Amino acid sequence: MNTRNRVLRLMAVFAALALIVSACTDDDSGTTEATSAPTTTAAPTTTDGSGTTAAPTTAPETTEPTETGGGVFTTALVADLTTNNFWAYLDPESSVHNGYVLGQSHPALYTLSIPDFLLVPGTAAEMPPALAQEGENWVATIPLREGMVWSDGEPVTAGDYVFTMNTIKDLELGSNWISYHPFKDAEAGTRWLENVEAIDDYTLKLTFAASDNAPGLALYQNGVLQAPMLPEHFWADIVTGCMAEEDPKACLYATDGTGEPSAGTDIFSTWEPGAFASIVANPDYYYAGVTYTVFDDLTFNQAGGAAGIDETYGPGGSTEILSQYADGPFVSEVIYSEYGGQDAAYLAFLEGDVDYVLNPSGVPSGRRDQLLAEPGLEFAVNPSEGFRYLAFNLRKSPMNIDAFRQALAYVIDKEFLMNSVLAGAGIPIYSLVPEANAAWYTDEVNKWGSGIAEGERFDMAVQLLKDAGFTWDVEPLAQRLEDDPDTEADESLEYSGVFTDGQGMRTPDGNLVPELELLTPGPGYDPLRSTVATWIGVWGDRLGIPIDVNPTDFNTIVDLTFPPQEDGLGWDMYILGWGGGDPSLPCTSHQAFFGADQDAVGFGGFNTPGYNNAEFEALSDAHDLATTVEEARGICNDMEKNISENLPYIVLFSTPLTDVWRAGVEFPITDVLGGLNAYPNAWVGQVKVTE
Amino acid sequence: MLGYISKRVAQMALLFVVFLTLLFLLLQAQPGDFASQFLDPRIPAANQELIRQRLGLDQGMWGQYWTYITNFFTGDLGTSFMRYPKTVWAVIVERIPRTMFLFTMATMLSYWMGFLSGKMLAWRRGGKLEYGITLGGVFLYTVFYPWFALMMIWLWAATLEIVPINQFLTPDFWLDSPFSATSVFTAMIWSSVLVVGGLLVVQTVAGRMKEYRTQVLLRRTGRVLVFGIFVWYWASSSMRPFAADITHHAVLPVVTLAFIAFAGVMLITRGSMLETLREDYILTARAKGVPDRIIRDKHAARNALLPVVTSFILGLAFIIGGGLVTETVFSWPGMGELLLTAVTSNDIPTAIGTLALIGALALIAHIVVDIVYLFLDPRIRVQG
Amino acid sequence: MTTTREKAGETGRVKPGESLIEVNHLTMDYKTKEGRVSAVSDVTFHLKAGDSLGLVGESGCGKTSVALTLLRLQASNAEITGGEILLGGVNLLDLSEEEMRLHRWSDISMVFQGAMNAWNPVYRIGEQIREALDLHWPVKLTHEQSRERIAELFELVGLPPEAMDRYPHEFSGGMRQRATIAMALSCNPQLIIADEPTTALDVIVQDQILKELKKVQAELGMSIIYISHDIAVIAEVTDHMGVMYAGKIVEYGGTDEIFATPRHPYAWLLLSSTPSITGPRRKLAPLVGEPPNLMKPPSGCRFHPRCPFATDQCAAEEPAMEDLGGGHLVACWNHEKVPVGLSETPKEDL
Amino acid sequence: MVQDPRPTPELAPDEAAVGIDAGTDEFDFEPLWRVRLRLAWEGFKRNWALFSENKVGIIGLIIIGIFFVMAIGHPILMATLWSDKQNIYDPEIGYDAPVKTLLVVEEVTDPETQIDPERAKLFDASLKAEVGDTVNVPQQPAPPSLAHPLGTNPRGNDVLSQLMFSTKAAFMLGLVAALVTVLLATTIGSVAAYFGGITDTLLMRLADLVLLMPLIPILIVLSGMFQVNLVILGLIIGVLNGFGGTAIILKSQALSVKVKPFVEAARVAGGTNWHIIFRHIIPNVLPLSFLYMMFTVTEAIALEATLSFFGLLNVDMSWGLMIQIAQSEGYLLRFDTWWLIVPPGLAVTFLAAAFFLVGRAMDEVVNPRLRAR
Repeated sequence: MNTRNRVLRLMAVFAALALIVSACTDDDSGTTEATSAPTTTAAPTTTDGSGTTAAPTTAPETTEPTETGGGVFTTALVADLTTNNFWAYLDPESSVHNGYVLGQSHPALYTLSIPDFLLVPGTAAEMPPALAQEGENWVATIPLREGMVWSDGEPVTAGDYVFTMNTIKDLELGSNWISYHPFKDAEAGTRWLENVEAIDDYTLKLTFAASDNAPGLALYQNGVLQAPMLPEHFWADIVTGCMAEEDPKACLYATDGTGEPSAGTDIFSTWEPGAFASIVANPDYYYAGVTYTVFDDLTFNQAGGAAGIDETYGPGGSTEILSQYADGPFVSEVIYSEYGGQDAAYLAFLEGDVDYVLNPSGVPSGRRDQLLAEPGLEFAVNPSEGFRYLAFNLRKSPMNIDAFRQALAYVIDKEFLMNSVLAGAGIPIYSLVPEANAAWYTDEVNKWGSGIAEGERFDMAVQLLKDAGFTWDVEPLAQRLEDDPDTEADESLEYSGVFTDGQGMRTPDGNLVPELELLTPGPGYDPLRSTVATWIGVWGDRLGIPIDVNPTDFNTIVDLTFPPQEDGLGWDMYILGWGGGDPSLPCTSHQAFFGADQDAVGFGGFNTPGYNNAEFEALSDAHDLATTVEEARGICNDMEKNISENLPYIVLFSTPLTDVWRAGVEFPITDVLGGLNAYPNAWVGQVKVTE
Repeated sequence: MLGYISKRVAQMALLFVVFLTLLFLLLQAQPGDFASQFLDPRIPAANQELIRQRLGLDQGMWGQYWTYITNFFTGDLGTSFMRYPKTVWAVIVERIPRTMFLFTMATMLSYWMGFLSGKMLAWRRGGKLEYGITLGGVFLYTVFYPWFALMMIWLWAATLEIVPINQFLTPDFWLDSPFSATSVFTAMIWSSVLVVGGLLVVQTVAGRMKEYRTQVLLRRTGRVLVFGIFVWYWASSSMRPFAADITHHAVLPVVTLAFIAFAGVMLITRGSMLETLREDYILTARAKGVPDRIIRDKHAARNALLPVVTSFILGLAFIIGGGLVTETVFSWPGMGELLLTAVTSNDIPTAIGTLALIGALALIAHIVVDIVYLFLDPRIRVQG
Repeated sequence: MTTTREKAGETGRVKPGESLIEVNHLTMDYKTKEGRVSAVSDVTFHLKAGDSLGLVGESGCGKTSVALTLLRLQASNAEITGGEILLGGVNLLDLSEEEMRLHRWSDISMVFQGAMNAWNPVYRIGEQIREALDLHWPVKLTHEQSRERIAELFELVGLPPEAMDRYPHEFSGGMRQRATIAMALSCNPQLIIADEPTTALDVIVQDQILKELKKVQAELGMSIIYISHDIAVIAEVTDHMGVMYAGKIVEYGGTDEIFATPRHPYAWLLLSSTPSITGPRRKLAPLVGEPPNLMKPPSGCRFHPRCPFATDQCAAEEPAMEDLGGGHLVACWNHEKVPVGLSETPKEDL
Repeated sequence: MVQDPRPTPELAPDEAAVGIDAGTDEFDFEPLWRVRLRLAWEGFKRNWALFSENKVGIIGLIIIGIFFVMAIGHPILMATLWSDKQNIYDPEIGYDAPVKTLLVVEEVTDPETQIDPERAKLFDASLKAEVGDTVNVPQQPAPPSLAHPLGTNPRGNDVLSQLMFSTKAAFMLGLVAALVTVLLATTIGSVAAYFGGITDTLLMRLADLVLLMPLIPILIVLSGMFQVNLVILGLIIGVLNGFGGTAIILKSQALSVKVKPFVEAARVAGGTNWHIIFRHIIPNVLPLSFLYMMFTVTEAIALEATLSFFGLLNVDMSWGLMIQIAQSEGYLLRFDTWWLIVPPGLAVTFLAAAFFLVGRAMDEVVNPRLRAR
């Protein structure tokens, strides 16, 4: 009986399996139907064949830039989309992954051109006027374009901007919203922008708070003018409703953003949390088909398209084209397929499930090597905006002695580390602004022995320390090939590569240098940084600086160094990294990192080293007042030199970002600082799929 | 018996409060806070304070603790930090069907396979086959799980391409789906729970029958009926292709999870069976002339079942932990993955909410074990 | 299932007074890693229907091995190297496992020594007896019929019928042993093997149980083989007895006769070391030394290393069973040296 | 009655007692320590005989032996064969960075010596490679070769060297975890069983509490709190195990010892509570403790690897970390570079399995009911 029972049980299992299998086969045919549906409707010419085969044949015909609907672009997200609410996206849910999906749908008065980071009009009709004084205050009157509409047909008006700014202020929205509507005094809640007023539907008047000088670039062009505009007709009632709630902000952020109209290339369409989201082409996109051109004198031109515009900004005159591309949308739909991590996403990419992987950290080196061997893929590599650095606690001895930091800078051989040890996984850098941001980069920073041989830099470092009054029990020495005490030291003799480690190092005031702790993310978190830290330890030991390299949890390092602290003496040195700042005004980051008013101690700012340098403070003040880009650039270059000389940070390296995509996908640009992942909203509407 | 159970429940409730407190203190003691996730030179440092205020991180530890505990027992798990202003509960509810589905399937599969094979192993003790299977079982039991999962992906998804590699559904196929994935998951979980429940009811009702023949008949028709309804439901449901898509994606993680868990069950069953087979009552049964198969299934397996049932119920909490690895490797966004992200990003409410849920599950499991024991082992009934 | 009894009935029931079971030259070894253990060697005894036989000896002398072999329940590493077990003329050793299974309980049942562990803890007492009835009762019994039968059995062994719905752990040791007897009786077997049926019980209960067994045996006319290390128990309940030493029966005969005149030195010493309540007061003789290692049994007579009467011959040659008349058999070269009556003062050199 | 406090896997205390009686019967006043030593040796021999019957346990021991050789082999290799190549074979900072120098050309005719400009940029740190330049393409990770029997990882570290170096760490972790577990669980189990009442309740509820915590998330939390290196991780695992499941199991064992007559005898003889616990109860619980020690080692090794896999431990080098590095560099779900994943994965599995097998074999020694015969 029992045997028969088992047979019965097995049969039941098989029945269930059979059901699943049959359902699966059904499901396969279902899949093709589902995928072919948008293709066939989207393709302007339908052939006799089935939908799937029709798509590729029709694709080449749709190369006319104004024509939308050339297939579907599928891209992988390596983390979940967590909201479809634009308000929430820019505050509590400001993850890059949310930005990938939501970022393109909202217009702003002015935007940055990619890849050259020029300020160009978006909803504004012309370049920003200079601020004029009106009594104590500074004002600007900005005309808006007529004819721009939201995807539900409502016009984009000055009222949308006013509504957005008022909402930021009334609901006290945080994070990114603050940089669009900055505080003058955060404690008191006063804002720089005192009044925002729509004179009519297409004219805006901005009134800044009273001050002696006109607000600089950071506040004006790179601040309030780049604020996104949200559709008042969609949100007004919701915001009003939320104002009545106990926590209006939470209420607003919790609202489902489904159905919000877009004025960007695409409209948010479907979302299956944890699985995928999709956006569809916006047929009413104002800039559809417009061609953007940047000339080598940074003249910018936007022309053509449905709007029929032809506008040129900048000096004009040059005909040498730096970059040029046409605006879309070219694909009918973009599907963001969510994967739990980059490994899964790249595997899906390899299998052909997705055309591209939106991965903020780029293609990891191992994956790259594997993909290089695959046919039908295209690559681009770009420098990243961010950098990894070694920070010193300037509140403690001997880190507060310039020579100490400079000597370390001499012995840290970044070229050797990056090119030999890390085999090209990092790019050695000497300034915070990456070389690729050519407009703001300066080469005139102190590179501390770059390109000089190991022994010689070592000698330079020792000399520097000696000059500063450091002493040793056993002096550190780079041995030479024939270091014969009888003969006089010959400068021409080569270094043997053997070193006598310094011992018993004492500071100029005679104190023994204590063991210094170097906090670094562990090899599990970032093998690059931990490897570099290990080597810094090796080099430090040679100089007689006892460095204890301590792989430490990221959160622990941040906790020790960043939040408001009593004395800030809990650490000596640490290695962390910063992501990109604002490439069109990079030195605002410098102010945040090194400004005396940004000290982590007490204030809880980002100036962890406790850098307080009069020259830098003066530069910082000047930077706040700069109203032209040229002016700001000069100041920024000086800041870079100041930092590279005084070394509150030793900038270590940045990483190249590799992008890879399936041939047949065409991006408007591929050479851009930070790679394709840095500004996906600038190209997601322009991407073409020809296969 | 009721008194016994209520005493246990009271003990458990007290334990749970201690557990929550401990969790809270542990998570609070972690370095860094959630605001550290928002270090950005483009955003003024003052924003950090705003975030701390918004999340209540400025209240001080005991203030936060008091708020948390009082809210917890009014059913408010608080607001998730990383998904602000979503409540923790909403975040968990979004994830739970996916995890539930994954591990109800894996658990049922693993216990079914494990118990049957463990029983056989003990019965056929000493053979070469037993040796091989035991070694294989130990290998599976101690295998480095993430690694094993990778190898499974490599074999079944990357090389043989029988199953999809990751995600829990095919986005293309679901673009125009009239159902949300959650509703499909829920339907699938309910139907499988009902099948198991139905089978249990059939088993119990049949067991109550006095005549052996009626028992057999009832059991057979009952099973056919239960499976029949299941098959009929899904055959007629318009959700079927979507459920099939999810099932197709779930095969690999379920099988992998089941393989790992199966080995443990098998080893436990084997040990338990071996001990049972040495009992005198097995000799009695043989002396009574009871056929071997019945000795194995009725006399030995029934007694050997006790530790297996214990491990089954107590293991439920473990599976969520194991799910953490599974979900990460197979990129299946469920509770385990949520827990991992919450813990690593200092999202205290979400982390506690998830851990508390697991803890509550484990506690309930403890009580269920006690009650199940009351039924399975008559020796305990008296003590209660 | 309903036909089990018919199948088992091939041997048929043996009439009282006729030979029920004949064990001839039964020899069994255990195979172990270290070598073969000769657990039972050349054991021969006969039992008539309705009679009772006692097997007595120190622990480890092979009593239980013999008992289990009768049911063919010997351990899996046991190997029967010779001899036969005839039950009503059928050699049980020739039967297939399935045929043997049908003989169990219907013809031979057993009362195990550890009554506590003999019951499956998760089933009711009644259910476990019913299982035997289902398997072996001549006709298929309905639920009510089997309950009736169990109630009958319970009454027979002095248990309240409602106790059948209880679980084993709810029984006291004595009750459990009675239930064990009830289960052994359930299918009206021709032979019951009682392996240390009373060892774990206190003396009063022990006595009750033994009386019960004796009574039941008399009523139902079945045969019983008692196995015990306690010679007093054997004396109380058996007609015949065999004294086992190191896997062999060294003396066999009527219980009274052996008690009166033990002829084997081992039996003599065994009896001497047991206090008697009824007999004359005497000093007890200790049995010195330990039973031999059966992996390497002593040459010749297995008892000779411990035997006070041992001669060179004993170590060299194995004594055969010698009939002293009246069915009193003994295997000893020097049985005439054994004093009549029990030893009162043990020899110094023992 | 003389009791035997030896921490040997002696089974029944009564047996030991009988043994001593037998020894003193001969009126040969053998010193007590010698008696103990001899008994310990005999006990060991007896248990070894039982243990060695179990091939599974022997297999486990052999595997452990192989790993042990690997662990002590590393420093030996570093001092001998690799002594002048420490910069290559050092598991942390050593690297072997062979490069292939390729000429950048428009049209690649020979992929062995040439590369197209687009790809060349991928390998040029300055991202400026143009036609006519040469670029160095690193040959990392390198497949197994004579110089690197298990190849190198993406950082150019020798995989074999890392594998061997990490073995020591794995043993140390397992040892610490196991010792702490045994120490805690035995004491707690014995104390709870012996005193009963409120002590028992408190300790057992504590155990329940520990059991409520899913191990991996809790370890993630703790690894954030402490600077978790392998020793501390071992301590944490040991403490969690010692207060949790193992304590419960050992308590039930201690309970069965507590009711043995010799404990009663010791009490009657006036032994203090602690004396009885440490001299009579604990020695008899220890065999089972050793068993759970083995299982703890298994668990600890697997946990370390899992945590490292998630990148949550700050250790210098471990098997889990080796896999993690491969993962963070994007070598995880690609299977042509198997030498990055397979050796550490198998090492974790085999060492964990080996201790488990030994544990199972010990189980059959300690628990006679599991024995074949």
